[in-house]
Order: sequence, then C-alpha cells, then structure tokens
Amino acid sequence: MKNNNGLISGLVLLSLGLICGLLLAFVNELTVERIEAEELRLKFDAIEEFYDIANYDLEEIVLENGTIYVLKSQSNSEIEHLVYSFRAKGYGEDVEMLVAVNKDLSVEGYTVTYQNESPGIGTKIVGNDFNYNQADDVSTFDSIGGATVSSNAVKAIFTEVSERAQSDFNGGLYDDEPIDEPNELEITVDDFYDSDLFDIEEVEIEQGTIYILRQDNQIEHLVYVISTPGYHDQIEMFVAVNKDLSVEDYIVSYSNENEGYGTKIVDRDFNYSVANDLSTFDSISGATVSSDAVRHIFSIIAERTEDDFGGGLDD
Amino acid sequence: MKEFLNKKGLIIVLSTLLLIVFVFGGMYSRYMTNQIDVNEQNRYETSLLELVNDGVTLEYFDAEGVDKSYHTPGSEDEYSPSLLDSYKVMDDSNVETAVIYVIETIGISAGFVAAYAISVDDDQLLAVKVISHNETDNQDNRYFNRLNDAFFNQFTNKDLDVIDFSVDTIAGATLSSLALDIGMKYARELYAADYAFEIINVILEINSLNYNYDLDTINEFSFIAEITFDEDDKTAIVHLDTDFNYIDTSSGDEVTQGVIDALPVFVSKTHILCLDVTIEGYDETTRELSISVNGYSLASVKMIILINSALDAVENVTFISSDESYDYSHGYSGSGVPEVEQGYIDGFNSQGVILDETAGATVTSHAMGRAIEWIKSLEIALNGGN
Amino acid sequence: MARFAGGKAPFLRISDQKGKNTNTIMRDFLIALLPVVLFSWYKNGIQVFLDGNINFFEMLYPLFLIIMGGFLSVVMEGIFFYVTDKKNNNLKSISHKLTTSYAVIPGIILALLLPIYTPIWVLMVATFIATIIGKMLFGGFGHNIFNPALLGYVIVGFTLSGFITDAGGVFNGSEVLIDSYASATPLGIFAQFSNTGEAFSFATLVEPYGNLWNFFIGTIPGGLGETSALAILIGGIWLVARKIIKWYTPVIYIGTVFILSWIIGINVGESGIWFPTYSILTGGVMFAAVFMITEPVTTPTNPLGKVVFALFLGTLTVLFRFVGNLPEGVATSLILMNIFAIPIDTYSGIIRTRGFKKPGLSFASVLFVIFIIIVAYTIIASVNMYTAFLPIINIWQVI
Amino acid sequence: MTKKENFLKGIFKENPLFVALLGMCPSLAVTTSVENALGMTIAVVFVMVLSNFLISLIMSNEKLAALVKPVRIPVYIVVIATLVTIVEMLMHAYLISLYKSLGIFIPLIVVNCIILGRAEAFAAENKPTDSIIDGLGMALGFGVAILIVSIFREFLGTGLLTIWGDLQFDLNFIFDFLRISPLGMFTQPAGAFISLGFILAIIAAVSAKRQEKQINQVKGVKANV
Repeated sequence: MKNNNGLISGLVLLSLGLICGLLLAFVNELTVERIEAEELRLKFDAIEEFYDIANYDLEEIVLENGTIYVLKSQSNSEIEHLVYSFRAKGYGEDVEMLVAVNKDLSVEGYTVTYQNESPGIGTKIVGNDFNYNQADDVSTFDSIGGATVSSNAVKAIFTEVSERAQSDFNGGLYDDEPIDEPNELEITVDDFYDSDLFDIEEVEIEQGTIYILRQDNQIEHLVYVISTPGYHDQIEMFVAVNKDLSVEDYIVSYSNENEGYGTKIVDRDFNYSVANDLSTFDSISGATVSSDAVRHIFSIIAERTEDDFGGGLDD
Repeated sequence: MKEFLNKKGLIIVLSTLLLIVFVFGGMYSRYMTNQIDVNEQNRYETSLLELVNDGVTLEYFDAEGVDKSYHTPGSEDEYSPSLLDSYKVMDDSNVETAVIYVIETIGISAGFVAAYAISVDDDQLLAVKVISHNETDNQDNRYFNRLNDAFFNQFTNKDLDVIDFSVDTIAGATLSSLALDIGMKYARELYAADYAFEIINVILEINSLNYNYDLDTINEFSFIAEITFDEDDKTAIVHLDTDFNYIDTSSGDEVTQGVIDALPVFVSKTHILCLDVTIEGYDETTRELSISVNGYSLASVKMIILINSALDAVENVTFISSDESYDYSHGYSGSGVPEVEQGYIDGFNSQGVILDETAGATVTSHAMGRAIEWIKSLEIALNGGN
Repeated sequence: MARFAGGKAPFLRISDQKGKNTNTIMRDFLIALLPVVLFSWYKNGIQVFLDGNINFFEMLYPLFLIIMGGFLSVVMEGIFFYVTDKKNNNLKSISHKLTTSYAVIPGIILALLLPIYTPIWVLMVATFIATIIGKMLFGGFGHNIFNPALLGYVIVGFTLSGFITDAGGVFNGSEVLIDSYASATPLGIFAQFSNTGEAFSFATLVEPYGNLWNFFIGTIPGGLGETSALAILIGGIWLVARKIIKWYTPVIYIGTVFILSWIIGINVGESGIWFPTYSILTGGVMFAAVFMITEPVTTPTNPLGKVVFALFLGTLTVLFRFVGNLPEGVATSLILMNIFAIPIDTYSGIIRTRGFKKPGLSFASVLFVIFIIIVAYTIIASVNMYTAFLPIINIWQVI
Repeated sequence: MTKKENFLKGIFKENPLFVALLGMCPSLAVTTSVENALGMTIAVVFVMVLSNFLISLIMSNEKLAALVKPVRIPVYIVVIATLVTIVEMLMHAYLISLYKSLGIFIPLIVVNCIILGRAEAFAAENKPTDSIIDGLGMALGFGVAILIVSIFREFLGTGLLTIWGDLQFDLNFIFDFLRISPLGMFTQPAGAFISLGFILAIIAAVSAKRQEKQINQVKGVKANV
C-alpha cells in the first residue's frame, strides 16, 4: 500500500495493455484473411449482378469521387466492361450508384448501392428505370416527378459516366497512371539493311540522328532516328527511307505511353509508305497524343527527306 | 343513455367514431383516388373516340402484334415500336367501323405515344392523335410545336394501299415527324396482321432515266427508263409518258402489274434527271417540236424547235409564249422577260452557246438554260450521238 | 407574459372588448374561416362539378375533408381527456373540457392547409400529431409552444407527402386536365427554377396559370384553403373589425415578404412589380398572415413583440423560399419562430414598460443584429440560388 | 438479493434503456431493423458479460484491486476496448452484412455508458459470478429494450420484421388490410426519437399506475391496522 505511488499502478496498466494487445494480435491473426475475403465478396456481389466476374480479370481504379472496376477479358486483356461506382449529392446524403457499361457503350445496368433520401418520393430512385441505355447519351434520362433533387443526383452520376465512358474504353482510363516500365528496344541500322554493304555515316540533326548509308559515294538509304515528346515521355523512332523515297520500315525504339491504347503505337501500321507523303497516315483513335507524336516524327522526315537525298546533308 | 356514457360508454363511442371515420372516410378517399384514374381513362377513351367520326363505343382487344424494326431517327440503331393499347371502334349499331392503335415510337427522345385510327371499311388511316411525347427542349416543346396542321392533315383519310406510304417531314422537326411516320407504318403492319389486308410491297429500282429524243416515237412516250425489279433482279427498259406512266416495254423481262402501278411514284421520288422540260408534241409535216420549261410556274415557258429537213439538226428555236408573271414584283428590272428568252434563243441559234443568266430574271434564265441544254442534247441525239 | 396578465394565453383587454371572452374569440375565428372554407369547397368541388368533371359524391369531398379535420381533432381530444383524467371521465366534464379547449379550430386549419386529395388516414395522422402531440401533450389549450395545426402539417408534409401525391395531389378534377399545369403548384415550378439556377420570368411563372388576378381570386392549384387571397382577406377584415387580431401583424409580415422579394427580384434581374406580388399571393403567405401569426397562444402578445415576430417571420419565409430547396417557406419559418415567441414576448414587454434600458437594450440590439444578418444573407444568397441552396439544406437538416 | 433478483433487475426494475435512459446513442441508431437490434444485443451481451467478469476478477483480488484503484477507469476502458475490438473483428469476419449496418456503433460500445457504468457500479464491488449474472441481466435488458423499439420502428416504418438474414416476416398485409401504407418516417432518426418517446410514455404510464396501486395497498394495509 505504501509503495503504491502510481508507478506500480502504471505498470499494472501497462502489463494489462500488453496482454490485451497480444490477445488482439492473436484474434486479428485469426480473422484478417477472412475479413479480406468477405470484403471482396461483398464488393463483387454487387458487380456479379451484371457480369460473371469469374470470366474476367478484375482491376480496380480509385478516383476522387468513386471507383472504377475494370473487367478485362482473360484471353487478350482488352477492357470488356467497366463498372463505375460513383457518388453524387442527393437530397439527404450522397447517393452511390453502380453503373455497368459494356464495350459498345451500351449500359448493362445500374443500381443504387447507397442512399438516404426522404422516404416516399426520394427512395423511388431505387429500382427506378431512368431510361439510360447508351453510356454516352444522357438525353433520354427520365427523371422522377416530385423527386427532382434525388433524380438530379442520379443524373449527375450518369453524366459523369457519360463524360468519361468513351475515353475510358479508349485508354483514357489510365491517364493518371503512367506505366512503370518504358517500352525500349535495341534498334540498329542492321535491323533495316545489311550494314556490311554500305558505308555508314552519322549526322546529328536538331531532332535526332540520321544514318547515311552510301554505296559508291551515292546515298542509297537514310535511317532517321527522331525523338519527340509523347504523352508521358519521349517517343523515339527509327525510320528507314530508300532512295526512291519509299519507306522501308519504321520501328518505335523507345516509348512510355499509357498502357492499353498508348502502347499501340509499337508495332502499329501507320500506313506511311512514301516518305514525303503524309496524307495516307492513319492515326490511332483513342491515343491521339501518342499518334500525333508519331505523326510529328513522320512530318519532320517528310519535310527534309527529299532535300537529304538531293545532297542537302552535305551542307 | 347518460348513465352508459358516464361509465365506459364514452370511450367506446369516441373510439367507434374514430373507427367509423377511418373505415368510411378511408373508403371515400379511396373512391376519390380511384375516380381520378377512372376519369383519366374516360377522358383518354373519349379523346380516342373523337378520332373516328361515327364511333360510339370503344372495345379493347388484343392485337396480333408485329415484330418489325425501324431505324431510330437520327441514328443507325434499329428499334421496334411498342403497341400500348388497341381498341375496336363500334358505331351506333355496334358494328366495327375502325380500329385504333396506340403506339410508342422514338422521336428526338423515346416515349412518343400517338393513337392511329384506321377505318376498317375503306382501309384508310382516319386520323392521328399525339397522346404524349418527350420532344422537349428545356421548358418549351420547341420541336414538337413545329408540327403544324398541314403536317397532321397528311394523316387524315390516307389510303393504306398505296405504294408510297409515308408523309412529308417538317423541317426543323424531322425526328419528331419521323416518329409519327414510323408509328403510322407500324400501325399499318398491325392492321395487316389483325385484318385481312395486304400491304403492297414492290421491289423496284430505277437505274437510269432519259428523255426520248427519237423523233419517230417522241409523241408516244417521253422517257426511257432502265429498271430492276422483283426479288430475282429482273431488268427491263420501259417507256414512260410525261407523267411517268408506263407505256410499254422495249426490252428485258416482262413487267408485272405491281411494278407498272409503282413506276410513277418511284420515278418521281428518284431524281435521276433534271425534269424541267416537258415534250408537248411533234408535228412530222412541219417538223416542229414543241416543248415547255418550268420557270416560275410549271411548264410556263413554251417554245417550238424547228428541225431541219434532214432531221439531223435544229434549224431554229422560236419562243412562243410564257406564263411568267411580268409584274416584275420579284425585282426584275432589266429588259422584258420575252426579250430575255429571245436573247437566249438567238444566242443559241447564232452561236450554239448558252448565255449567262440575266440578273433579276434568274429563275427564268435557269429554265431557259435548261431548255437550251435539252435542245443541245436533242441535236446530239439527232446527229446520231455526236 | 405572466408578469402582466397572469395565467396562460389568450388574453383579452377588457377595455377593448366588452362582453367578450375566449369563446367569442374562437367563434369569430370560425366565422372568419367560413369564406375560406366556402371558397375552397367552391373551387375544388362545386366549380369542378359544374364543369362536369366530377360527380356529386366527389363534389362533397373537400367539404368532407375540412369537416373531418375539425371532427377528428375533437374526437381525439375527447379520447385523450378520457384516458388521462380517470377521475373526471364522465360526459359532462369531458364535454366541458372540450368546449374550453377549442379543438375544432386547429383541425379545420390543418385540413385547409392540406391538398384536396389527402387520404383520410393521412389526415388522421396529421390530426393526431396536431392535437395530441402538438397540443395536448404540451398541456392543452394555451400551453402549446407550436401552432398545433402547423406542426401536423409540417410533419405530414415532410414524411407523408408521397402518399398525398400518389393519391392525386393538389390538382382538383378540372386542373388535372390543364396541360400547362406542368408539375404542381406555382411554388413547385418556382422551386424547380431555383434548384436548377435557371432564369425565370413572368411567362414561365405566372402565365401557365393565367394572370395575377387568378392568383388573387385563388383559381390556381394549391392546398385547400391557401389559394384564395380574396377569401382570406374577407376573413381577415372580419377579424380586424372585431378586434380579434391587430391589423399590423399581417401587414408587416406580408410587407416584409413583398419588399424582400422585390429586392431579390431586382437582384436577379426581374424588376417588375409582378414578382413580389406573385411571391405574396402564392403558397400560404396570406393564409398564415391572417390565421396563423395572429394566433393568440403561440405568438407574442404585446404590440412590439408582434412587430418583431412578423418582421423575423417574413425574412425567414423569404430565406427558406428563395435560398432553400423547400418550395414553401411559410410553415417551416413559422414553426421556427414559434420557439422564439416567448423570449420575444418577454423582452418586448420589458422594453415596452422600461424603454430601451438594460436588459431590454442588449436583447434588442442582439435581435437587431441577427435580423440584419438574416436579411443580408437572404438577399445575397438569393442572387445565386443554385450555389447557395446546398449549405442551407444542410443547416435545415441539422435543425 | 438473490441471484434471480440480480438477473431480473436488469431486465425490469433497472432496465438500462427504459429506466436509466443509458446508451441512447446506439439504441436510437441501430433500431431500424430487428436484425440490427439482435446483432447489437449479441455484441453487447458478449462485451458486457466478459467485461463484468474480468473487471470483477481484477477487483476481487484485494492486492490487485489496491494497485488498480487509482487507474481503474483506464483499466476498465482497456478491458472493454479489447473486448469490443475482438467483437468487431469477429463480426467483420463472420457477419459482414450486420457489421456494415451497425457501422460506427460497434466501436462506440466502448464508450457505452451501460458497460462502463455496470463495471464501476457493480462489477468492481461484487463477486465474479454475481457480476456475470448482473452483466447478463443488464445486457438482456438492454437487448429487450432495443428489440421493442426496433420492432416498433421497423413495423411502422417498413411493414417488415427482419429477424435474421433471409428470415423476414412481411407484415404489410396489416397495412393493406387497413388500406394505409407504412410510415417511412419511423426509420429516420426523427422517428427513433418519436418511437422512444411513445414507448417511454407507455412505460411511465404503466409504472405510475403500479405505484398508485402499491400506495393504495400500503394505505389499505395501514387502514386495516
């Protein structure tokens, strides 16, 4: 009793805390796996209403005002469906909805996952058919008479989906996350021509390098190595041009574009066959920035290639 | 009594009163609510009955239903209109006179509901009534309001057994007009399924259409058309008169009656040729070919083409008369219209060229220009294709 | 209050009203309600019947609803008296209590506030809330803090309005047929504008219902008794003439709403005098001005208090109406102000006797500052209604 | 006080919600459905019995009690918090839908005045067995109370009685028979207060009547004497 100046009490409390902490750690160890599994199951249950998740690879993208669940095909990892889980301000609290959109932008379905609207009229938004069938078109939206604010919240969610659905399917989904590993290839002139047959000279220009392949002091081929800014990083391309201005081949040697559509510039046929003619150029829809970069490279070549073969390089 | 009320009776009476109000008052208010629906339905049916003149009663029936898709106006998607209600209309002696289909179609937006009344006796579309629609833009129904009386008049007493079963759309409200047009066509399909009515269905394509420049036959027919018809792509070259009525077949497969009936409609809808010039007649003895051209009004400018004796060139063109208005109210202030026309003809005769249009008489100038073009084509034909 | 008169409201000034007692006040109230009742019957029953849109039984429904409002509240109060006071539950004492409790008035006023197609069971719930919860549980006639009818109306309006709409809502048999009555009451249309932030005009607000004369006569959609300004004015003049109410209370209230609406109208670009006129003729402003803010129990009793009360009430009505999401600001603002009736009454009584000295001065200055702030906020916030309405909604929900 | 009285006092005489008006926050928030009320009851029973037992165990040891006394409130909190966290984790793992609907109110059991109150008022001064009985009685009393409130609210608010999961009674036929509809208001917070007010009023009326009877009886006895 005399010795109890608080220190021992503190020690008792501390040891009690330790025991409790150990107990909690033990229980946590027991339950943590199951909690994770249950949480995931709960999330999937809502999506399962629209798609059979087992058939897809599921990916989750967290945005400011919601989450996008990306369902990719298991065979070629193309985006098959997007399930948007967005929130908007309703009459009471936020209204949270799940909107499932197919690749052809048709709406598979939508469901209200959370709402706290005024009972009676406001709660009519649950299970109501808002006549929203095409993801990029909210003009057909039917609101509920008498529940303007609640249906405006629903409309806000649909509008948000409609604004991004198209671009999401075309690769805009990953706009905010650059891929980790750049696409880099070791390319040399040998990939186009047999370098033993030619004298190779290297000329530095403003935008890159030109390899001049000469045979008997005549310029036979030019290999342009040009780099230009892409979406996230530089894009570097090798373009081999023959003497008759026909394009032998082109290879993207370095790029760091968006996963999905942006990376399509690699191995893509841009329909560029005559060096000074860009009119046939095919851009990649959905990856405008990336293909614009490629186009820019080609236009640099198109501008100077005739002059280069005519001897402009020697100047 | 007072004794009773002073004991437990009072609460019983009061509670009973409450219960009575609850039960009977509730019945009363439910009756009121139902009555709204009943009144609504009555008004709806009355408005439907107004579509048919001699209609007295409506009788609901289950229509056969047809699955047919149409283009959604303004896009490539196909959709099938939905039949909401179907009624038989009885007259005062309880004989069925008409049938009404209430069909939902898509205009600018979905939910274009209209009633289409079809007379059973003479297979006619009697009238159309729009029940509800979503053709709105913000507060006012801008698009829908463009559909004027003239547009709706197209639907009254419209025969179902015509080849071209469609109405002219209204500019500025094309999609809304198309909603009614499609609904009307779908109503015809429904009618054909419910009643023994056959929709005329002609497969016909006009491949080419030309004036007949052959002086020997020019009096018999004005146009030569090359057509493809029927499901197995039969072809024929047919001759048509000035109103595109069928005259005869010069070569190819035999033309069916359905195609013959359909030809005028199909040709007039197919603008292959600039159809301004009408051949009035050819006199073999005087070698005079008279034609008329559409100026301000139809076939208003008349002229005679004199063919030379060898029948291989145009000798002279004479301006005969014109119905053009000479009041110059359209701002024409140059030389008189006949002078304008004569100028063209003189120019053609002397130089074989077509003059520039005369300012202020643009329409007439254009007509003359086309007449001259026609004459040049005639000359080439007479020359044997040179 | 108790300092001056003693006992509970309502009070009578004998010098004003010789030979009158509470009974006569309530009888005059009923007489004043008569034109309103008759007009609402005419508008929702007789006129529609004459148009041939409803039959005889439907014609009687508005009258039935109003009578039921009064009848139900009397019956419910009778049951309450029976249950709570076991010693005096004989017929004589209960009927005596009922005659001094004036249960019929809140019942009738409640029915007049509700739309025509209110189901009877909703009316029963409203009457229960009004008489039992709003009045009897507070201690009966004279002890209630909130206007009983208003409490019933507000609770039903917030919780059961869906059932009223489902049953048919505010449109009478003829009005259902008119296409231009797009959504609901004029205020319903106005709320749409203020929610979406779109500009409104005479053509969009008034023209669907004809002209402002229709608003004055009362041939517009709305609750049973609140549409006709004319009938309400007749009742009001009767009450003023009988010295039951003071003329300045309704005038100040309506005037505040009028002037603030005018200022707001000018701010949002509608300078016409039609807008403030429209503002006072729609919804329950008129009805509340004559029959509710003059109610002797739940409002201040002395003149200064009445003026302050009416000023605040008008400002809050405009605030809730233009800045909030609620189409009708009258009922909610009145419920809110009922809470402040007692302090206003107390301090205005002090000011009246002692002049602007302590403690009345500090109270008055605080009140004045609050008033200025509310007015300023109302005017500023109304200019951009759309952005302003969200925070107000949140505040409202907290309240 | 017998064990039976000890047990029953929690349910009737000292009912924590209806008599002591303790633990209003969770009882108003989770009583939207019977299922939630049952789940809450289970959680409270678990925490209550174990916390009462443990605290009584600690405090009945005189030496330990002397050490703990200056810091007894933190000790209670640590014990209760541990138990609540265990309940929360178990519920999250095995009853996830209930966990979701109870939401923040499971962690709030920690500060539930009933548990802390019983720990201080009863468990600290009584034997472990008595404390268990007291805890059980109190928790069940709380459970009965919120069950009554939740039945009242769920029935009036939705016309349903959700006992557990899919076991749901649809009582809408009563509303259909009366030709009225459920009042959604009762599932809202405002409805919680109104419901509790009604129930308390009824209980107050009943207990007032009983008291009156008792007084009359006492008077009668006196008169007889």
